Amino acid sequence: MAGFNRSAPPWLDERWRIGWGTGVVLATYAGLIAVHPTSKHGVGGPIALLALVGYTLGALLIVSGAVARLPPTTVALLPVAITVNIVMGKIVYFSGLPLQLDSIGTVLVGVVAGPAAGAATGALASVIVGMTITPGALPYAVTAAMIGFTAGLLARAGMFRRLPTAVLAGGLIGVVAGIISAPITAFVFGNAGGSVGQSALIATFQAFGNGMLKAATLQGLVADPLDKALTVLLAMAILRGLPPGFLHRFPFVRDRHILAPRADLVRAV
Amino acid sequence: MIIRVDSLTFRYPTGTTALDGVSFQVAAGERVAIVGANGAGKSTLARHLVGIERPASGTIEIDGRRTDGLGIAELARTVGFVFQNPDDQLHAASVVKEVGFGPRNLRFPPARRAELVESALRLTGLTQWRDTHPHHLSLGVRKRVALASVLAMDTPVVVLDEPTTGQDHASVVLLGNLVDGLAADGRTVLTVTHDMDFCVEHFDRVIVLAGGRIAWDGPVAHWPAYVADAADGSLELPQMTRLGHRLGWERPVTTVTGFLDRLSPGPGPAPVPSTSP
Amino acid sequence: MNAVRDTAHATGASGIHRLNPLTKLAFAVTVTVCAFAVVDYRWPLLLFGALLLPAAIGAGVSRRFLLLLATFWVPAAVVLFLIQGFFLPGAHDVIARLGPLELKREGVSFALQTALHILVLMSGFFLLLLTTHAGAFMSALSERKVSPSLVYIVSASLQIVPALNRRATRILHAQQARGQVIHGLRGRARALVPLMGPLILGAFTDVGERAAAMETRGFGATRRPTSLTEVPDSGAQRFLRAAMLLCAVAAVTVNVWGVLR
Amino acid sequence: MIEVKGFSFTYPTASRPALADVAFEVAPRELCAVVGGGGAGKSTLAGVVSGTVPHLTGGTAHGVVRVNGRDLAETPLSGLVGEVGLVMQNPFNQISGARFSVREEIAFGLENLGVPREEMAARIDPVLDDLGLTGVRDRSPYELSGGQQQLLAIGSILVMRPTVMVLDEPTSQLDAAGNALVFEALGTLREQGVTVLLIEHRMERLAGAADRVLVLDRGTIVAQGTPGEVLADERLEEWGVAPLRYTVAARHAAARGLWPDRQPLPVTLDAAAEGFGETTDRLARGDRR
Repeated sequence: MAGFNRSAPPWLDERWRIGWGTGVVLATYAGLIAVHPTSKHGVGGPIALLALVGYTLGALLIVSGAVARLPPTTVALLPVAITVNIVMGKIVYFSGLPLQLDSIGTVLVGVVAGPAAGAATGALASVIVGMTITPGALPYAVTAAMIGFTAGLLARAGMFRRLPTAVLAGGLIGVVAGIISAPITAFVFGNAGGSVGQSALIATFQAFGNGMLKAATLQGLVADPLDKALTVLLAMAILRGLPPGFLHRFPFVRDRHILAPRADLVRAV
Repeated sequence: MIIRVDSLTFRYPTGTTALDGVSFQVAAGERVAIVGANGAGKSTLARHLVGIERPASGTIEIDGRRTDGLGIAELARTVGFVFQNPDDQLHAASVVKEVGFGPRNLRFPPARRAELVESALRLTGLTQWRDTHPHHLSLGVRKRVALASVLAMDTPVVVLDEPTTGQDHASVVLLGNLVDGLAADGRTVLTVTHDMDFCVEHFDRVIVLAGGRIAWDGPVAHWPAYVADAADGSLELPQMTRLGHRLGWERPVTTVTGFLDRLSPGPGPAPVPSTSP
Repeated sequence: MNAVRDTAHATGASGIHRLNPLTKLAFAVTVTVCAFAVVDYRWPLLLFGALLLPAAIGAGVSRRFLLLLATFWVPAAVVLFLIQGFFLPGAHDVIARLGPLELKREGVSFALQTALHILVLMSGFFLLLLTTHAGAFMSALSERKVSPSLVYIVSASLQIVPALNRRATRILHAQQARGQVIHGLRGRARALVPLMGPLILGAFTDVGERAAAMETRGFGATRRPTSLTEVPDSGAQRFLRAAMLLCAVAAVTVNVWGVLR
Repeated sequence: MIEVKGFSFTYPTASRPALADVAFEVAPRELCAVVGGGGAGKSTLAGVVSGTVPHLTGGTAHGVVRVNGRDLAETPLSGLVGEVGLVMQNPFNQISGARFSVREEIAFGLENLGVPREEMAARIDPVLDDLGLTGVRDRSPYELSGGQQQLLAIGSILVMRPTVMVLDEPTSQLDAAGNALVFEALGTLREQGVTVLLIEHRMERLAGAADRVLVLDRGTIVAQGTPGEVLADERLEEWGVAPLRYTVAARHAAARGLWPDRQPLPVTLDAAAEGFGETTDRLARGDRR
């Protein structure tokens, strides 16, 4: 399968692109913390641009690196996972429940096919939502990528073998999501643009004298771990319902014993 | 009359007319097959009976009540609808829970519920799978789970959408016996089907749809004459009917038993074949 | 709500419709970068009034364009004014009071600035989506040697979303036909599992078969794929794209340097 | 050309083999049908011959499968592209999703093979025409009805001109007219020298079209031969396969002396009409035994 360029120099091959992308994202985050954007540098202008460009570039690098390494079965899995994110997000949104649950597919892919595939699922899901529902999702691509990446890493560490540790993993994923998304919420969207509940929470934190980034981070740390823990629970329920043999198509989950062996896996006729 | 459909007209959102002035009535205990080419409006008509589609004009009355004001869930007490694709409804972690979903929604008392579930499992030959996750079963068995989950709702009317598609011989035989058994209990069965042999062997009456209108409606024994006249290739006559035509018989036959009787109306009744045909 | 319908069917005869999708993508990126690059609320307003809105009118999609903005931008802008107008940290120049709440000048000006940035970002991408057929966009990416896997994932997602939406409706009907009532918050919450189970399990179960079908049709085979559809392009557009991207890169560089200084 | 020798296969985590000691051959220009009950292993066999099982599913396989002389155990799936075509049971999953119109979807396989643009166009349009899809060529594949999707799935394989074609219940959602189109296309293929393996539930179509029939029951081949030999076998129902009404009628008639002696039980309308024609002639002459 082709990458962006066949004759790319070694420092641009797939593994390195994921590394560079992650580096750019972290550097952007560090830069945003360091400059203390409440200063005169023009909140919303240049700072927002820095966040936008850094995160987008990082996400692009991660996606291009991750996708190039995926086997065909995983490639076929990604659109379904992305679609599940979107459709579930929409259903939950219209059900009026105060939840997002728009990362079930991302977490599932992370667990089943590894961190790179998870990252690609998250980032591309944001791109698709950005292209079809609201461009407001585009800047969050990197958060979604990190959700999938973290899910894959925690799966590799064995946290999805038992339900309690899996729920804990969900909480950790939520912490990562909350921290990474805060600069986007704060600087690009001026702490607006989320759901009514999110906005109200942020307004409360700001009213208590927190800076914009801090308010957005706090909001993320309150809401995301809970949401992601529930997401993981649902993902585990789905994994249990998948037909036996399905998981055997994915070397990551098969060879690394990501999930507890199932006693009920006798092929039913 | 348990079902009265009067001048039913329906258009798709695209503006295409799917049903055009369809009227018919079905008596309790009748077995009615709705047949026609792909795109003739069969499934659309069936979906009106459970309230999934709403008529543009015309009325539908089920068990004496107009369906206009009734939701799908309310109609579900009277009409059980078995969808073509079982995967559109299987969600529970075991077959027995799946089959119990409908009776629970209809708030049957627990004892009655258990009784209905067990009897549905028995009728569909699913007892051995009762604790299996439905998605771990083969398509044919999943179709039976979907069927059982509707039977367990104990509705006076049962509508089957393409029940024999993707089913093996054993399942089709089981399905045929089930249709006969339901009718014997006084329940009304409607089916949408491509399978003409199944249709003549287990149903009393045929409604032929063509281009959204009723092209023919009458007893199953007389229907082949219509198809032979209208021959546009979209409907395939039952095997025995075609054989009868080839032998130059004037009155159509439909089933193996009917064929054998006609072949030799000699002494004694013809032995009833051991299997469904 | 459903812009996917538009992008899958965006057919039109205007000059903007006929542009290479990458030219429109470069335009959307460049106006967004430029809007964020200058701290003056008149600047994004100028970009919107002089470039984006006329382009939408010229392409004959102004109605859909404004409708999408009304659906997505207006609510975000309102929330922005409410939060930052009253609660911007460090603002103290009060211009109005509403009970215990104080509306502050810095907050309003910040909200105005940010809302206009988002306006340009959304407009640029709406313009791209409303005037570009998704198939042409994907073919254009393939021609630029973007990984076939990446193009596949995006294309398939765009098409499976509506298919899965239809399936969700079918499942809801099927469960209601089994007597499930979905009124009220509790009813809807309880309806989620019987809806999600079949929807998600079904979608994932399909993956194995779809992957096999794709592989037997040569997907992922090493030879260089060809393309049935030809995407129009021209020297002028190539030049325009280079110029726009140069402009965007310059704006970013100046800004990053300014921030870090 | 398909050769299978002593082949067994067990899915991962399964307790018993899906196929056990299967052996058969299908020559070029031959249409071989596979019948059997649910869970007999028919779809698995289709996967084996097209190379997706066990390459994609995992599991343990023993024995030899050769397609056009090549051992599939040593041939990667990509090595069979264009040579072996697989039409799956569910057309929704066969649609790649990578393309936005019916015409482009049919082109998908050709694009992956690197066929030049002009040649693609020349190959696609006749296929659309043969399958009656010309009217929907610019529609999205996902907007088609189930039957049309089934035709599209077949077309997307036909266009690649494979020399071995495997079809898994390709007409389940088609009405009589659609069925006729598909079987016509299969007939043309056979004339062109293509080897066809067809899984089918509709016995009548099959009895008229197949050169040979294999019966699978719980993973083993329990019978193979001409349609006339296999489909008239008394044990057919035990194997989970529906007997044709013609055969059932003739069997009952034979028990009452109403089927000509020495005439094999019929599996086609023609054979049944011939045999019962003799009977009715005889009865008309008043010759009653």
